[in-house]
Parts: sequence; structure tokens; C-alpha cells
Amino acid sequence: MGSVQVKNLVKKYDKAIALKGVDLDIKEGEFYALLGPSGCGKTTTMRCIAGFETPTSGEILIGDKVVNNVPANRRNCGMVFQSYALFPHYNVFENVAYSLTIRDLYSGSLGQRIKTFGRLMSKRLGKPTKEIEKKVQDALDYVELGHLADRGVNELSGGQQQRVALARALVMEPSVLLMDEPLSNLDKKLRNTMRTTIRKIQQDLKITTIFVTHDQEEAMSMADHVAVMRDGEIVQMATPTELYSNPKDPFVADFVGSSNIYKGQVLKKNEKGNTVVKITDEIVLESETHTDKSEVEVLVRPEGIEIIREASTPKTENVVEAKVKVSTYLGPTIRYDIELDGMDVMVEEEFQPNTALYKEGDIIKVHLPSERVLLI
Amino acid sequence: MGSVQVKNLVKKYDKAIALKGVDLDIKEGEFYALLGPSGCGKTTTMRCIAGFETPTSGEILIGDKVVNNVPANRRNCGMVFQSYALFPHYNVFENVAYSLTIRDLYSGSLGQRIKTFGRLMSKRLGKPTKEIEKKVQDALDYVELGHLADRGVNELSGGQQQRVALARALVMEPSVLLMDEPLSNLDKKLRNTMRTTIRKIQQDLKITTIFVTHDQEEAMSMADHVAVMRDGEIVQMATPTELYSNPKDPFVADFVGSSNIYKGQVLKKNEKGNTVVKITDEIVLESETHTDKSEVEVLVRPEGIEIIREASTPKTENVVEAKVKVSTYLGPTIRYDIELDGMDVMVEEEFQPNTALYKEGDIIKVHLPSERVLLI
Amino acid sequence: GGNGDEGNEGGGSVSVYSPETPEMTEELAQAFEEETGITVNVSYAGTNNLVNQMIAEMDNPQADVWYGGGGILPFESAIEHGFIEPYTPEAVSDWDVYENDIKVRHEDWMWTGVEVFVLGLVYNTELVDEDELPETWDDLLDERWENELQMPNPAASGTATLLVLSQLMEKGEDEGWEYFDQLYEQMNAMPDSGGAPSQATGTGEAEMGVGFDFMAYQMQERGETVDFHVPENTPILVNPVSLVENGPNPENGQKFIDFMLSEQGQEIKADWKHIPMDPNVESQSPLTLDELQDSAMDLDIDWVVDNYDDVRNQWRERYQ
Amino acid sequence: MSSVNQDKQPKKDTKFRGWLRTIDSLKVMKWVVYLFFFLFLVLPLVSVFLVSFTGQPVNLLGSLVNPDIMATNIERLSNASFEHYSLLLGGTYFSALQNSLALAIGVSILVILMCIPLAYAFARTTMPYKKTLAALCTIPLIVPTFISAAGFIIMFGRTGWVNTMYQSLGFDGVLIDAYSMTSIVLIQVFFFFPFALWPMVAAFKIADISLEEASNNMGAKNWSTMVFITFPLAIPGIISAALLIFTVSFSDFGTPIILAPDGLNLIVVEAYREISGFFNWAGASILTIVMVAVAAIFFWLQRYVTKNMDYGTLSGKPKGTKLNDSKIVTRSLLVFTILVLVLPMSAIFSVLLQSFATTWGTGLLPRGFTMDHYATVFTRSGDNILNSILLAGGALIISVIVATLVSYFVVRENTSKLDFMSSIPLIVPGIALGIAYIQTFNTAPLQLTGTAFLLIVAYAVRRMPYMIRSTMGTMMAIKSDIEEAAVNLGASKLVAIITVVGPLMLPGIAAGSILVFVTVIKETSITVLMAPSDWAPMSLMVFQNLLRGEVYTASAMAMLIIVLVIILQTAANKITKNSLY
Ligand SMILES: Nc1ncnc2c1ncn2[C@@H]1O[C@H](COP(=O)(O)OP(=O)(O)OP(=O)(O)O)[C@@H](O)[C@H]1O
Ligand SMILES: Nc1ncnc2c1ncn2[C@@H]1O[C@H](COP(=O)(O)OP(=O)(O)OP(=O)(O)O)[C@@H](O)[C@H]1O
Ligand SMILES: [Mg+2]
Ligand SMILES: [Mg+2]
Repeated sequence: MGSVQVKNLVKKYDKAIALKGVDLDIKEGEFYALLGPSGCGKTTTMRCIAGFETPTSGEILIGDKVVNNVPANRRNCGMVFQSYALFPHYNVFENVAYSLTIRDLYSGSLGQRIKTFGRLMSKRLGKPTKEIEKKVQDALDYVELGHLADRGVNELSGGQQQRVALARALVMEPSVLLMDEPLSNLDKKLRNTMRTTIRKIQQDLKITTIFVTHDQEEAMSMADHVAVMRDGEIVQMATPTELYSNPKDPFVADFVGSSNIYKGQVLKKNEKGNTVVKITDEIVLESETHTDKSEVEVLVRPEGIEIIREASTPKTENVVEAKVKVSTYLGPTIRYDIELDGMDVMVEEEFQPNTALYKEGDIIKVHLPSERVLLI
Repeated sequence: MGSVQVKNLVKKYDKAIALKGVDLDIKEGEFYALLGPSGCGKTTTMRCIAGFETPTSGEILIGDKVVNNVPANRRNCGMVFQSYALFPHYNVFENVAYSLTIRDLYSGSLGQRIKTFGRLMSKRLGKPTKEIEKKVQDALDYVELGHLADRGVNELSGGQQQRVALARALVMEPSVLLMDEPLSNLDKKLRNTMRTTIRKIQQDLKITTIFVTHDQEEAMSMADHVAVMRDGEIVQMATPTELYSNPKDPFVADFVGSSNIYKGQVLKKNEKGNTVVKITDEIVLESETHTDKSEVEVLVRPEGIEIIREASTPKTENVVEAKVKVSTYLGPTIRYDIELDGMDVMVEEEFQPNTALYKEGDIIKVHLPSERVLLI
Repeated sequence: GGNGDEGNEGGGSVSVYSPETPEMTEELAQAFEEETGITVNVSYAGTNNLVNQMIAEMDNPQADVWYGGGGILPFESAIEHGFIEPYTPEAVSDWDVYENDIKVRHEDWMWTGVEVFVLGLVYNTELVDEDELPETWDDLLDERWENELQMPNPAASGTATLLVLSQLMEKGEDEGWEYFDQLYEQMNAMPDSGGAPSQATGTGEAEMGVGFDFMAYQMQERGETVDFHVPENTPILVNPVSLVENGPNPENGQKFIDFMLSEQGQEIKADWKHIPMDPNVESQSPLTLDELQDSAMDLDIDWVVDNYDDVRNQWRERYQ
Repeated sequence: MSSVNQDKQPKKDTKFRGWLRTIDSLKVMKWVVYLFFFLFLVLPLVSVFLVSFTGQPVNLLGSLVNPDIMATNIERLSNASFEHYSLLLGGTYFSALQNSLALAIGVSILVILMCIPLAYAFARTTMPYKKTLAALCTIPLIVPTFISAAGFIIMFGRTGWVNTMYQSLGFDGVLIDAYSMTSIVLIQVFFFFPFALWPMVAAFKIADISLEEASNNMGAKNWSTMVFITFPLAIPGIISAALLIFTVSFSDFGTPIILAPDGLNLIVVEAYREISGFFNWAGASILTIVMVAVAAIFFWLQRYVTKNMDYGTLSGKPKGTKLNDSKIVTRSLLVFTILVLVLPMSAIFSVLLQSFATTWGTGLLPRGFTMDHYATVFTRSGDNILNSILLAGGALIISVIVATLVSYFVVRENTSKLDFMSSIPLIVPGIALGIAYIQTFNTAPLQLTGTAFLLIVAYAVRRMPYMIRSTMGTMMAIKSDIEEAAVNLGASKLVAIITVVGPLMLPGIAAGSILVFVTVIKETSITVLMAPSDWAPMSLMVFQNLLRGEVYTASAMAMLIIVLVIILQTAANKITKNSLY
């Protein structure tokens, strides 16, 4: 019942077309990440699925049922809003308990319903049931906010607010869970924990999940499938590995990981079966990718480029000299912006405490292994 | 004039103590990153500096002047709000032009002021000056929003709004720039561009900058100095490299990069001058770190652990057998959660298209190079 | 309200709409109840409200009897609207239309007068000496009264329209309007409500105001320093009662009207300083019908009714 | 909550159920609201319209069931003519319209200018004595127009105490001519300002503080932030309030009639005269239609201006509020507030004096003092107090529910029809509305005339616009994401409105409640026509006392109303925890 299908979804605003025909096909229990640059229509897609925007055209199916005309509160889509959308007049506990309380409001005897209603109006009018209390406390503990249950939501930090929003969506155990950048304001540690939590709940309850993120690592690590969007369209849908190693076009390649992309001319196939591509007169590379085109985009990921130090065994094929322009320290890795026959190239190397760092102006040798050179 | 000093800053709320005595000393033109878990007091610190919160106690100096009693509008601190705080009744252009127009309002002849006043009331009452037009357009171009100048801010996506907020703060060329997670809602690509932009402007104008982020990579790559906060206190202030390689305590170590941290007992110094530490009976490691303690925290970063494949030269010291529990694909890297004599350890390895991935249950050999084993 | 409560032990109930002093109507009602056992429900409100209410209720009338309205004008307009019906009370069936030059009943008995009202001047005794009092309406133009007078606005009040009509009839159109051109200048305010000038006189806002006799006398009784003065040749009118058409209790209504005209009813009115119609009942007011005989203007009520709207519109055109 | 029951019933009769399922509870409420307005507003107004042709009552509902009534109505209609419309051609009505417009626009502008600092003071500063001042600032509302004008005359009349003092200081003539347009303007400004004040307080209250911080941060001084950020964001609320004042002033006849300056010529006074003095229903209806048309134009203007101001500043990233505690600001606002209160308070003080006076003639002070009037009031009208509270309470409940829904539909679903429709009663003179009610509900099938229920409904309809004006401003400030979240969490739209939108609108509802409750308590024009004798409220007693010339008793009663309202308001504030100030 929790599969989600979106067919040719179009959404026009007065001044802009946000979606130009989006197709998604998400099986029950799958975890889908929606990835794409700012303004590409991720939020709009989600809002259409949740029922807050009326599509200009196109169909949305949840569990084989067209839901275009089903009101939002009957879709059972939990949603974590990009803007949090916390209820300012409720405290943390009440915010999270809301969906459960509402559920109580729609069931049970009249007396109970009146009690529930009172509770919704003011916490002074009644205590939550044991069951709600427990579920909410669990959800809050999941997001590490158990100790702030009684705090007003305007007395929280940004990240705390975001976690309340997350707990609020998780607690209702929806059949479809929509999350719009639910972790954007959290630090890496917490984010890792949250990822695991979300993933665990998702797996336990088999909730079909769509997750918008601007962080490709997040998308890659959490999702069964990733859909990459651009300009109101889905560009590629694939598993994370496939996406990374077989991007459909330079945009995707670039988007799922920083890349060096250049135009190249296919020269021939050499004896090893590798394709030989000419990028500049000086730079001619071999690649294991098979291609029929004569003009290709050549893609080398920064971490695919090896810097050859004295100690290394010399390699002949695909070794080029380059000049270091900038070196940036990134913690676990170092990034060098180098110049390679007039072209700007990014190289990333693991940081080893006792290896000397190159400085601006140093001349280095780099190796572009043929298996890391992708032709698109 | 743009240095910022914070002395023993304390901020109490009704229900919580947000800051317990924060000290910061930021030289003019420095780029400082404030790093710390959600709710640790980053935003509060910023708001105190900008003048929106009255500190419970403590002093704030901007350029040698105590500003505790200087109103916010005289501090010339540009601020990018965590909640964006865009003016909904102005369009993108007007939002960005606001600070410049206000400046005009306070200077110039009466006639000009009246004109400026009109312009602030409604765009129909007057055109911005050439100068403002240019500066704003430049700022918008910087954040890649030049084409949306006339859009209402309610018609932007989350990331676009964030960029407007950024442009709005940059355009005023403040003497201190405070940025509260200005990039949290942007995708990695855009974030990289923005980082470069911010950094460039900061360098060009020599603006003292405090940058809150939850992303240690961002902090590391952009900042001259990083201050790590926890629970309303500064734990360590240092340059990025120092922070990474010489964390003051396990919290910092863990926070600036994911880490494997274990308790260990110092046994002796061996012939190479390395310290020998016992973690479990089975696992005894050498480390190049010098220490006088007998009980230490042993820290090995996931990317500091090497997986030994058949082809590799056998290394004897610090080589252990382990069992793979989970493997996670992260794009450029693969993460293995392995079990090592009952301890959970994270290992990260660069992704190579033609290397086989280990699966759950595989038994592997890992090497923990002595120079990557830190003792704290 | 005022819907007749059915099922009272006596003879049912009757619903009376009246703008007259509620204590007085209450007294009338009680006396009537004692006499007949019929419950009386009195609804008290301003004349205009009651009339409007009766018009609105025409499809399902709630009132049986309507008593009072500052003279006959509202009753004349009620005939046009058609919500009152004729009734000839037994006791006064011998009345002519005009008695002593005063029109005391409608030609077809649509209404019957129960008491007499005199249009005159209410003055503040602290501000006006008795010997200064104007003999005639023309004397009001004396500069002694410049900005010291108030009269109701003829564009709104029947009382004032009556004055305008009487003067126009007396003097002819041209001269009449000339008179009002000057009188208008003498006023310091022209409130819409007929009773307001009397009130203003009481507080000293005006030295003298145009009003009916009972207004002054009732104020006097409350301790205000006012008195009433009757200039020569002034309009004198009756205050009528009528039966409402298709009222819920028509028979009880008729009984109530009979009672109002009975000696007992007339005495109660006299006690409240109204000038009674019945010559056998002694008036408690300083004014009596006999004395008034000389001051009474020969008022052609039909002319008044015919020219009512016209004069009012002319007033509006001239002075607004 | 219809969905609740449906879900529980066994699944049969699928077609019908399927249809039922497409209805959500909000839609049902929408129909209920429409039905309410149709019955209690449109129908009476249509009859007003028809009356403009017939000059006689038209009973639409009765015609449906009773052939006799149908026949009379048809006959009346067949005599219909445009004759009465020729009224409009006369110059006096045109100039009356001009005068009314000038007065109402002038008063609105003055009131808004006066209220901006006041509203800011109450909503956003720590001005000292705020609670007391807030209570004082509602009092002018409570005073029936007749009484306030009378109080004004006691002060500024030719023998009024202010003028007496003025003359004793050696000046000639009077300080202000009590019987002039100037004093009408003064009374309207100083007694009507709370109509605008409270909705504006609500509008300021709901603003997003971080926007102001951002402005300060970018170098704007406090006043610039006020002018360019705080103020523009409150504009929807301010315009809404201005419209309210416009209509209140435009349709106020109490003040002009009591003060009665020379050549007074206002359209509402004309309408009142037509109907009250001369029972010219047709004329009054036509003037009413003209007034409604004028109001329509202004409503359209309001909507046009605020069309794109759906700012939604109250977002789902909640922020605390902060009050301005700058000494200079709070002190000067305090002085300003006190200055504003001087005139109405002195007028009320005069009424208070009058209520203790034996009589009050030409002297500076009353001739003597007595408690008699209060004794009279208490012996005569113990029940009336309770009646007033019950009637006003009933009207309040209806208007809270309907107004919340209407604001919601108007802001979220852009149903401006409803907005306009529900605001018409502001303009229709009370007496016209009352008459329309009587003729509409006088017979079967809905014979309600003379019941307390109809009176309550009439009060609610007549005063609801105040509630709607003030809730609308707040509604516009609530970002839709919050409500979407509620729906997303399973609440039907209706439940989302009740549990989330409603509480967030509390400042607006509180502001509106004050206006509704107080104005119902003092309402006279409908009361006089429609109050059943066993439900007579205090306002009716005041009016009747005035009618009888018993001004002293009327004053005592008015003071009693004031005290009562203050007590109730204090209690309400305790309960709602001062959501307004
Ligand atoms: N109300 C609106 N009116 C006009 N255009 C809009 C409106 N809302 C969104 N848009 C536009 O539609 C496009 C898609 O917006 P959407 O919010 O879906 O982007 P997004 O992918 O979520 O971006 P982000 O990652 O920045 O949040 C954007 O270009 C935006 O400017
Ligand atoms: N108005 C308030 N009342 C009470 N406590 C508050 C208030 N505002 C913030 N806090 C608390 O103060 C602490 C610090 O908040 P702050 O906003 O500075 O955190 P932060 O470091 O910016 O976190 P994040 O990364 O989540 O934005 C938090 O624990 C928060 O709950
Ligand atoms: Mg988005
Ligand atoms: Mg923060």
C-alpha cells in the first residue's frame, strides 16, 4: 500500500515552472533520495506528493490509488518540512504528540474524544495517555532531545528545532515518509546518528521514504535509489553505486561527486582494449570505458588522480606533469588545485601526518589510472 | 578596528544556561569558524556579538571598544541569520539593497534623503542609485541569483532564500561578518562555489568573519582558526591542521572527523621511540605520539586504517585480523564497520572501481600505522 | 416582543405598543387588568421604532393596540401604510371629527384622540424672565433670542414639521419661508429628536426650546428649572390610540381602547399631567382645554398631511 | 469531524459513501457558514433591496410557504417603481454622500495616525502601566454613542464645565463649539479609536522579531526599522483597521444627531431620518444600498491594496518575542497614551458626575449629588445585567466561530465574496438591518421574531465584522506551512484550524472579542426593535431612559455598563493569559 508513483508531474507558478514533467516509481519500503541543485524542484515534488500543491498536470499514485483528489490529511504521508513548520503554541512534547493525539481524536468513545480535544486545546486540560507518552518519549530520545520535552519550541536552537520536526514525523509511523532536508542544520556526528536512526526506523517499519538532501554523501549512504533532478526534471534514477560509477551525463557525474570534466576526442583503441582520448595536444589519456562516440566528455574524479612521489614505482601510461596552484586542508583529505597544460584540475589525496604537503608553485607528477578515467 | 574579543560571556535563559563563559579572541581580518554540536550555544554567541541578546555577564569588544551597550545597528556586524530573516514585503533586489539604502538615508542632502525614504517605502517611489544597483547586482551575481532580482522572496526555494540572505549581508561590507550556517541548505556543488566566494570576499575586504557551521569539512577548509564549542563553552581553539592532528580531547577529536576512540594502557616505549599501548589483551598498538600518562585515549581515524589485501607488502607491527559487519558506499569512499576483538571500528577506504568490495562476514587484515595512532 | 401570551385565566391577553411614559402605561395596564382580568403586555420604545416594527410585522402582526406618538402625524402615515384598522369606541361614538376646533378623531375612526398636546416653548427659568417671554411665534425673531433657541430638525422630527407647516399655512409660502430663514439663524442647534431641545433647555444649553407641554411639566417634576409657555396661535393636537389591523387579540384590543377613553382611564392620564379629553375629568396640568381655546390655531389637518413630505423636502433643500 | 463517523460505520452503500468521502469537514463548515450568511444576511439584505422598490415590507421566506403572504408580496411587488430612486437625483443626497465620505476618510486617517504609536506601545514595548492603560483604552468603546456625545456636551457645551473654566480664565466665547463638525470629528476620533487600536495591536503582536533584528543589523536605527520593516509588515492589519474605522464613522448617526450642527447633512443621518422620522422605507433602502455600494468600493480597494501582502511572518521556525524597553521610547509613548485618553476620560468623568447629580443646570457643577439614580437602576434592572451578559456572550461565541472560519476561507482560499458579504452589516444602519430581520423572520417557516435567538444572531451578524477585521490581519501573518504540518500529521483541515490556526490567531480573536462583546453590550438600534421584553438588556434600558429624558438614570446605567465590561475584561484576560497585551 505504500508504493509511490508520480507520472509526468507538472507544476507551474505565476512566474516560474517548478516541475516540467517528473516521473518517479518508488516501490513499497524503498528509500529514495532526491538530489539536485537548489531550486530544481525537490520541495515542490514533495509538496505535490504530500498534497499541499495541486499539480498543474500529471498523476500521483500512492499504493496504486490515484491520490490527486485525496486531501492531505488522508494520505498518511509523514513530512519533515524544510522550514520545520513547528507549532509555536505547543511545547516540544505536544508538537511530537500531535499526530497521535489527533488519531485519538478520531477514534474512541465520545467522552474520550472530548478529553482528547481538551488536551489539544491546552495541556492544562488533560494528560496524554500512557501510550502516547511512551511513544513520544521514545521518538524524542531517538533524536536526543528527551530532556527538552517541556521546552517551548521557540526556546530551541535551530538544530534542536529540526530534530523536533523529525521526531514529529517519525512518531506517526506513516506509510510514506517525506523528508525535506531534515538534517541540514545538524552537525556531522549528530547527522550520522540521525541517519542511522532514520534508516533503522525506515527498515523496521518498511516505510516508503523520499528524502531530499543537498548532500550527496547523505544520499549515497542512506538511499536504495537516488533520483537526480535538474530544472524540474529527473535526470537519472539509479542505485548509488551505479550513479557514481555510471553517471548518465556530466551534470550527474559532477553532482554526485566533485569531478574534473573535459572535452576529448577519441583517437583509437589501443592493444589493451583501452580507448585513447586526446584532450590537449600534450594530454592524451587511456580509459577502460568503451565508447562509440568520437567526441566525449572525459571525467576524472579528484580522488581518482594519484600524485606520484619519489618512492612510488614509476608508471608510464597516463602520467603528466602539473603545477600546484592552491592546496586546501579538508581534514581527512587534502585538496590540490593544479594546473595541467593550461587546464584546471582538482586532486584529492588522503592526509598522512608525515607526508610533506605541496605548496603553491610546486611541480608535481600525477597519474590518471585508466580505470578511473570515465568517458561519457 | 574589526577585531572581536569576547570575555567570559555568560547567557542565561529562563530554562537553560546557553553560554557558560565563552572566550574568543579574533584578530582583525581573521576567518573564524565556530563548530559544535547542535544546541551548544553557537547561535547565542553570535547573537550576543551582533547585539541581539544582552549577555547575562561578560564583555564583548569590537575593535578594542566594549560594545555591550552599543545598539545593534551601530555595531556594523553583517549577519546571515540561521532563519534567513528576509523581508517578505521587499523583493530580492530590495532585500539586498536594504543596508545600502539605509546608509543613504542617513547621509546626503535633505532632498536625497526624502527620495531615499520614498524608495524604502515603495519601489514605485523611486529608482535606486546607479551605485546601489551595481553593488546589489554584483552581490546577486556572486550568489548566482542575478536573474531572480525581481522575484518576491516568498517565491524562492529554500536554498535560494539562503543565498539572498548571504548576498544581503555581504553587500554591506561590514567590519565584522557573522554567518550562522549560511550554507546549510545548499547542495555540495553550490556550497563549494559559495565557500570560495565568501572566502574571496573576506580576503579582499579583510572582513573579520565568524562562521557557524555544523560541517567540519567546511570549517576546516575555510577558516584560519576553528573554535570548537560544547555545552556553552569553548573547548579548543586552533588552526584546522592542529585541530585535526592534535585534538585536545576525545570530544574534539571525534567532532572534527569521525574517529575510533578506545581506552588504552601505556605499557612502555619501544626501541623505535614509539609508545606501546594495550587496548585489549589481543590488541597492542604502537604510536608515535609521546605521552606521560599511563591511561590514555587511543584514537585512530577511519581513513588512517589500511586494509591489507593479498598484493600488499606484509607489515608486521600493528596488523590485526577483523570481521566485516557492514559496508557502506559513500561515493568517493567505502566505509566498513568491522569488529576487532569485540570492539567496533570504522574503516574508510578509497573507492577503486576495480577493487572487490568486502561483504558482511568477510575476514580481513587491517594495519594501523603507528603514525596514525594518536594518544590523547 | 409583545406576542400575546395565550391561555391566561381571565380573558386572555392584549398587546399594547406605546412610546408614552412606561410608568403611566403600566398603571393603565394594571387598572385594566383589575377591571377585566385580561393580561396586558406593554412594549415600550420610541414612536418611530414602534411604527417601523409594526410595518415590518404587517404579514403577521404582533400588536393589538397602538397608543401615542407625539400627536396624530404618525397615525396619519400609518393609514397610508395600512397597518391600523377603524374602530369606533362605544363611549365616544358621538364625537364629531372636530371638537373645539381640534381634530379629535379620524373621519373613519382610524384613530381616536385620548388626550391633548400643545406645541409651545420650554424655557429655562434661571435664564429667562417671565416678562421676556415671546407673545407670538414671530417674537422669536427678536435678537434677544439670537443663538439661544433650539428646535427639532424638521428634516427628522414630526414635532418640528408641525411647526413649519403651521406657520406656512398661516403666512403663506413666501412669507412663511422668509420667517424660517430668520428663525433658522436664531437656533444654536437643531437636534433630530423631538425631546432634545427641551433637554437642552434644562441643562442651559439653550434658553428656550420648541416642544410639547408634557415634556416641560415632566421635567419640572424631576426638579429641573424649566417651565412651559404657550405663544398665541399655536398648533394643538390630540394624541390618539388605534387598533392594529389583524392583531392577535382584536376583541381585547377594543376593550383596552374603551378603557382608555373611560373616566377611569382619563383620570390616570390626568394624573400624569396629560390634558384629558373627557371634560368631566379634571386636568392636573397647569393648562386646561378651556384656557387653550384662545391660543389654538385653526389647523387644517388634511392640508398638513398632504403637504408633509413636500415641506420637509423643501426644508432640506433650503437649509442643508 | 464528519470523517470520524464515516470511518467507523460499516462499509455499505458505497456510492453514497464514496460521495461522502469527497467531503471533508472543512467543506461542511464552509457550507454551514454560507448557509448562515444566506439566511441571516443575504435574505434580509435582499428584502432591503426589494423594499427600495416597494416601500413596503417583503417577506421572502413567508412567501415560500404561505400563499396569502405570497399574494400580498406579489401585489406589493407589482406596485414596485423606481420612483424612489429619483431621491438620488436631488442635490442634498449627493452632498450628504460627499460630506459622509469626507468625514469618514478624515476620521480614519486621524485614528490610524493616532493608533500607530499606541498599538506599537501595547504590542511591542514595556510601557509602564500597560494593563491599566489598556483597560482605559477600551472604555471609550463601551460608552454608548449617545452618552459619549452627551458627555462631550457637558464639557464643551455653552454652559459646559470646560467652557465655563475657559471663560473664567478670561477668554471669550467657547473653546470648541460643541455643535459643529469639528466636535463630531473629535468625538469619533477619541471614542472610536479602540476599534482600530486592538486589531492593530494584534497585527504588531504577531510580527517576526528576527526581521527587525536583521534590519538593525544592517545599520537601520530603531525608527527606520519601525518605519520600513515593522510598519509595512503590519500594513494588512492597519488597512483592515482603517476600513473598520471608516465604516464605523461612515455609519455612525448617534454622534451627529446628538450634536446636530447647523446644516448637518450626512448620508447615514438622512437614511435614519427617512426611516425613523418618516417611515420612508424605500428612501432608507435606497440610501442603504448607496452606502453598501460605497462600502463595496472601499472593500475592493482594501483587497486590491493588500492582495500581495500575504507575508506569512509567523513561520514554523518559531522565535521568541522581545519587547522594546528603551526608556525614551516607553516614556514618550506613556505620555502620548495619556494625552489620547484625556478627552474620552474627561467626557466619561462628566457622565459619571451626571450619574450622581440631582440635576445639572447651567452651573459648573451639578446642583446636588444623590445615589438615587443608581438605586433606581439596581431596583429596576437587575435582570437586565444578566440578560446583557448572556446575549453578548451568545453573540460572541457565534462570531468567534464564524469569523475564524471566514478569515481562514478568505486568506487561504481567497474567497473574497465572503469577506465582503460578512462586512456589509458594518455599513447597513442598525435600524434597517433590524427591520429586515423582523420582516424576514416574522412568519413561518422560520418564525424567530421576538426570540432571544434571533436577537443573538442579529447581534452576531451586526458585530461580526469587527471580529473578522481583526482576525483577518492575524490570519494573514500565519504562514501556511504550520497548518500544512498539522494536516500532514493527520488532522483534517477543520481540526487543524481548531487546534493550530485558532490558537495562533488568539491575539486577533482576543482583540475582536473585546470589540464584539463591548459593542453588543451597548448596541441599541437592533435591540430596541427586536429585544423580547423578558430578554431586555441594559442598553435598552439606557436608551429608554434617554428617550424619557431621564438622562441621569441613563448615565448611571452607562457607568454600570462600563464597570461591568471592565470586570469581565479583566476576568477574560486572566483566562486567556493576556494574549493581547
Ligand atoms: N510560490 C512560488 N512562486 C513562484 N515560483 C516558485 C514558488 N515556489 C517555488 N518557486 C520556484 O520553483 C522552483 C522550485 O522550487 P523548490 O522549492 O521546489 O526547489 P528545491 O529543489 O526545493 O530547492 P532548495 O534545495 O533550494 O530548497 C524554484 O526555482 C523556485 O524559485
Ligand atoms: N529563548 C530560549 N530560551 C531557553 N533556552 C534557549 C533559548 N534559545 C536557545 N536556548 C537554548 O540555548 C542553547 C543554545 O542555543 P543556540 O541556539 O545558541 O544553539 P546552536 O549552537 O546555535 O545550535 P544549532 O546548531 O542547533 O543551531 C540550546 O540548548 C537551546 O535550547
Ligand atoms: Mg527545497
Ligand atoms: Mg544555531
